[in-house]
Amino acid sequence: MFKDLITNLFTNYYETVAVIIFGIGFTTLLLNKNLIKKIIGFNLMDNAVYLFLASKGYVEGRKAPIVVNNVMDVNAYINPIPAGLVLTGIVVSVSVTAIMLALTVKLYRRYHTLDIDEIAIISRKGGI
Amino acid sequence: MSKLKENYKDSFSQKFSDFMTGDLEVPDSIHARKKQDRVDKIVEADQFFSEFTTSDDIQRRELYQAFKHRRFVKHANKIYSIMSAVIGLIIIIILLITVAYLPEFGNKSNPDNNVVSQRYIENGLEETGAVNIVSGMILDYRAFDTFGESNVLFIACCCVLILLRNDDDEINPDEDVIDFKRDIILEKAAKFLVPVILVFGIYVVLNGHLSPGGGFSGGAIMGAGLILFANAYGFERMERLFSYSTFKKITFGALLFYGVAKSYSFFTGANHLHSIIPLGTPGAILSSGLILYLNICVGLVVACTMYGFFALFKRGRI
Amino acid sequence: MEFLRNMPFFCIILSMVSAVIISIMSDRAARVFSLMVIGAVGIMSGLTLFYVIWLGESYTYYMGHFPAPWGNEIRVGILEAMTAIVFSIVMFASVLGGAKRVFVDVTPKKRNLYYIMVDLLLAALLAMIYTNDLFTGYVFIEIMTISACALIMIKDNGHCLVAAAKYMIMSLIGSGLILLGLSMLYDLTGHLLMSNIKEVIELNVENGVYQLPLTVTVGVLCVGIAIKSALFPFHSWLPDAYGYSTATSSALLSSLISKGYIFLLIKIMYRVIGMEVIATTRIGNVFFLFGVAGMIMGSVRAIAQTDVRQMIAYSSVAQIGYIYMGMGLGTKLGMMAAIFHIFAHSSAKSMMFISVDGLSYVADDSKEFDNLGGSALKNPIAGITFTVGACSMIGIPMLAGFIAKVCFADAAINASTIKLVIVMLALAFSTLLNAVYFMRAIISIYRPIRAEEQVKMHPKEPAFIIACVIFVCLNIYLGLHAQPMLDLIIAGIDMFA
Amino acid sequence: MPVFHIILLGLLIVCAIAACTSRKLINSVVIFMSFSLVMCVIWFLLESPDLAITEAAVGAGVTSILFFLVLRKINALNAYDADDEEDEDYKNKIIESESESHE
Repeated sequence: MFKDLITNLFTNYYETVAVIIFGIGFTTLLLNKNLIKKIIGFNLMDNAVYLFLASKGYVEGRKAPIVVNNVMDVNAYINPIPAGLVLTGIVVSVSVTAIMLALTVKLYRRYHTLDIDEIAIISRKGGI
Repeated sequence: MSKLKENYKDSFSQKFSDFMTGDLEVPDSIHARKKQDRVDKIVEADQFFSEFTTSDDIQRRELYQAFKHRRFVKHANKIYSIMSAVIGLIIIIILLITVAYLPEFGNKSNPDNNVVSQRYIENGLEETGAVNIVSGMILDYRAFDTFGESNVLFIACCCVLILLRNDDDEINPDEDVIDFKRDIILEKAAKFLVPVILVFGIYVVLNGHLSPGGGFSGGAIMGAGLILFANAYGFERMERLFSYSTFKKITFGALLFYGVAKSYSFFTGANHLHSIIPLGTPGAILSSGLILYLNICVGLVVACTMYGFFALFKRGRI
Repeated sequence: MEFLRNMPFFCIILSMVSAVIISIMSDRAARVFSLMVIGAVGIMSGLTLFYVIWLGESYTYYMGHFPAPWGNEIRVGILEAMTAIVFSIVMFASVLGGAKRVFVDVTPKKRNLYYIMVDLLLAALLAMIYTNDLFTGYVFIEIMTISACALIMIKDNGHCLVAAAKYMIMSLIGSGLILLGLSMLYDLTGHLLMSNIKEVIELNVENGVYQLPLTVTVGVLCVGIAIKSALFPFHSWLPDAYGYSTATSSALLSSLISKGYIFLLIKIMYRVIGMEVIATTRIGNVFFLFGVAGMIMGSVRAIAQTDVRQMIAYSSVAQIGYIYMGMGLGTKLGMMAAIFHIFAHSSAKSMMFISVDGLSYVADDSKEFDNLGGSALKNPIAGITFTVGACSMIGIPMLAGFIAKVCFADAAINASTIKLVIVMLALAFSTLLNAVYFMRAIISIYRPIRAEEQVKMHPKEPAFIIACVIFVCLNIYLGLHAQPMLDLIIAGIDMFA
Repeated sequence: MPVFHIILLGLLIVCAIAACTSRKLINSVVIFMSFSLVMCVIWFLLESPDLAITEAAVGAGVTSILFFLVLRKINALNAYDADDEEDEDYKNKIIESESESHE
């Protein structure tokens, strides 16, 4: 049982790595109080999911989905769907990153700190 | 080790970080005065931006510190960090067990290599006219997602505009001028690089349906070129080429064209009407129906947005 | 008649394109234009409902030239059209009623950006309601999150910025989990379209393959959406976000945004995973437990508040608990009650946020109970509206909240005995708590005005009055005319399966 | 199992952990930039050149520029992020005063 598990994990090594990075990013997003670190954690998390998704489209021995020499055979190219989804996803994560960074700058200007707990307490106690 | 620490001031990383913070020593007296001016003005601006005076600030920080070192809060923090670390570990373990039971990596009989991808690959060229199947897929088969995606960019730009735009133009009328230092190396490099980057970006956008790339990557490259130009020559010069009204017009025009074109395509598709847009010969530059024009629109929007992010972060307006 | 089938598509495209057009308008024009768009969307949704009832079955609509598993698709049924109508009415009244406050709270150059956000929020809501494709759902979840964040932080003060940051962080965790669940689902089935995924899942369950990954995937998706819709243990961002932002934003956030996510979750439960599989994963019991816990804890926290808007915000936590409890019952009646509560709550809660704004205006912008005394006498319309909303939330007969509570009780009778006991106790206790804190609020706003107080009357604003009248009518309609609505909801749920 | 893939994936994990645990913010950002670059190579290995171009232009380019701009705005290019020494002093003071009051 356990041996099977390990063997399977090694077979799916891309997914394994993706899941580990997802966990790291998730923990950082939850644990770290620094806003910049939180943003990095979120980016790691998203990138991990993209890695997971893209590895799903990969097929051993096939080429990138760009038609060459009018060969239109399924066995020639990898699955194009994950690539398209990841492309959309990257745009979303860039946008969200930019917004979070702008929010960080704004909060820093007001509270002179990056610690989200400190900011929350100052804003509650100080009434600002 | 101690030797290393002594030489730290001359090390590359220190210089790099000095360069980034702008603390390079300037021997020239004029430059020094300019720098002083700049520091003064930035301090002024900072004072404007900070909502409360310094003494208030210290008081608040002390309040926080006192709060933070109460025994209860300390314990709560500790418990919270242990809890979240444990949650992270649990999530990793659960997902690892899941991954072990997922379909094999790189196997061609996986569930996702099914009729959907088969049709994309076998008929993609005929039905969309795009040689790059990914481009054809995101801009024709699944165009609604991509329309949503370009709206995400638009809304993100609006959000950053809400957060970082200076409403009062008089407060620091020339922050970009004072914040800008001429750097001869950067200028010379930019002189060569900017045209190359821009042309490469345009190439990637225009060839989005023929080769890897497309609106988004090409637009990001073009945006990077614009950012480099603004960094090397300053915003004042940039504004001659690219002002806020240009930004607004380009974004508005591109998104509106995108919306109208895609609505037409959706409408004809759903009502089984014949679309008048020709697909052209596959492989030619003017082919694949709307994809080329949509790529151009997305490219323009992305380039403007990326440059807009940069300008807003740097000086508070586009 | 055939032309009417295009209406959902027109709704979505109109609201998206109008957001782009607003970006070059002045603020007043933007307000009028976005109100017109919301109104048009409401009318078109009405036509859609009419068409679907006439047709007698749901239909799918290609977004592009390609059929089902290849292109994007939207799906229209009775429930979708009804939700779109209720949401657009609530949105119209919220934007109309809070317009004055937006004018005060937002700096002049940013006002038209506010209406861009409102329009894109509408587009995202509609797309999430109608979509038949999971990835489209994800993209519009992100649009909704970003626009919600913008609606919170557009009022430029510290509380709102902190609330926006907290909201954004929680939402990012949620969307990360949703994306992961979605890609695992794609991996297991090879499809992104809801109906195709369901077919493959049924096949997999029959053959007994991929059992464990499927369970984990369902769990991940549900937790992600629960975080986004502020189910009880994940509600920490909610009170600040609802309590400090401008009135329209609070109304939209509490009544539409969390409900949009819940609607998507219901859709995923029925149309992607299938209720049989959901029943075997026992995720329903988890929802039930957390829902009940949220009902009690939210109400208890609400009693402790001295700020009226914070109190309403904590009450929202309790009401979201009700909805999840109904979903957790696992029966069709429970789901019906949950969906009706979505409507009842969104019409009542947005009404309360808008009317509290009118009340606090006459109390010199204070939201503390001590200062609100007598405000209902200075601003009678807001007072009446607030009272109606509070009565509806407590569950006074003839109002929407009462019907919802009766439905929950009715659904519980058909569930197992343990759930019946828990539901009855929780309903009774929660209603008691609701009555305590809402009655306190009502009594304090109707306290007679003391002689030495100077009376600051509310100016007659037609927009505010119209919004209040719309809200009161909607609530009374939902309360008095509930049976046809419930029948329609049942028909809509049948169309889902 | 190709060795090159494994090396890159290992590098990815190392980068992820280092970016999250580094004490200096600028280090985190630079490491995150290198994470993006490694990702870019991995996209090529997974036969997705579209993603590689996008990741190179966005992840390693524009996002990093934005991060650096923000670090500059918040004067964090030289400062340590976590509890600094001042903090420790303050904590000691609090502990002292507490013990005094108990006596």
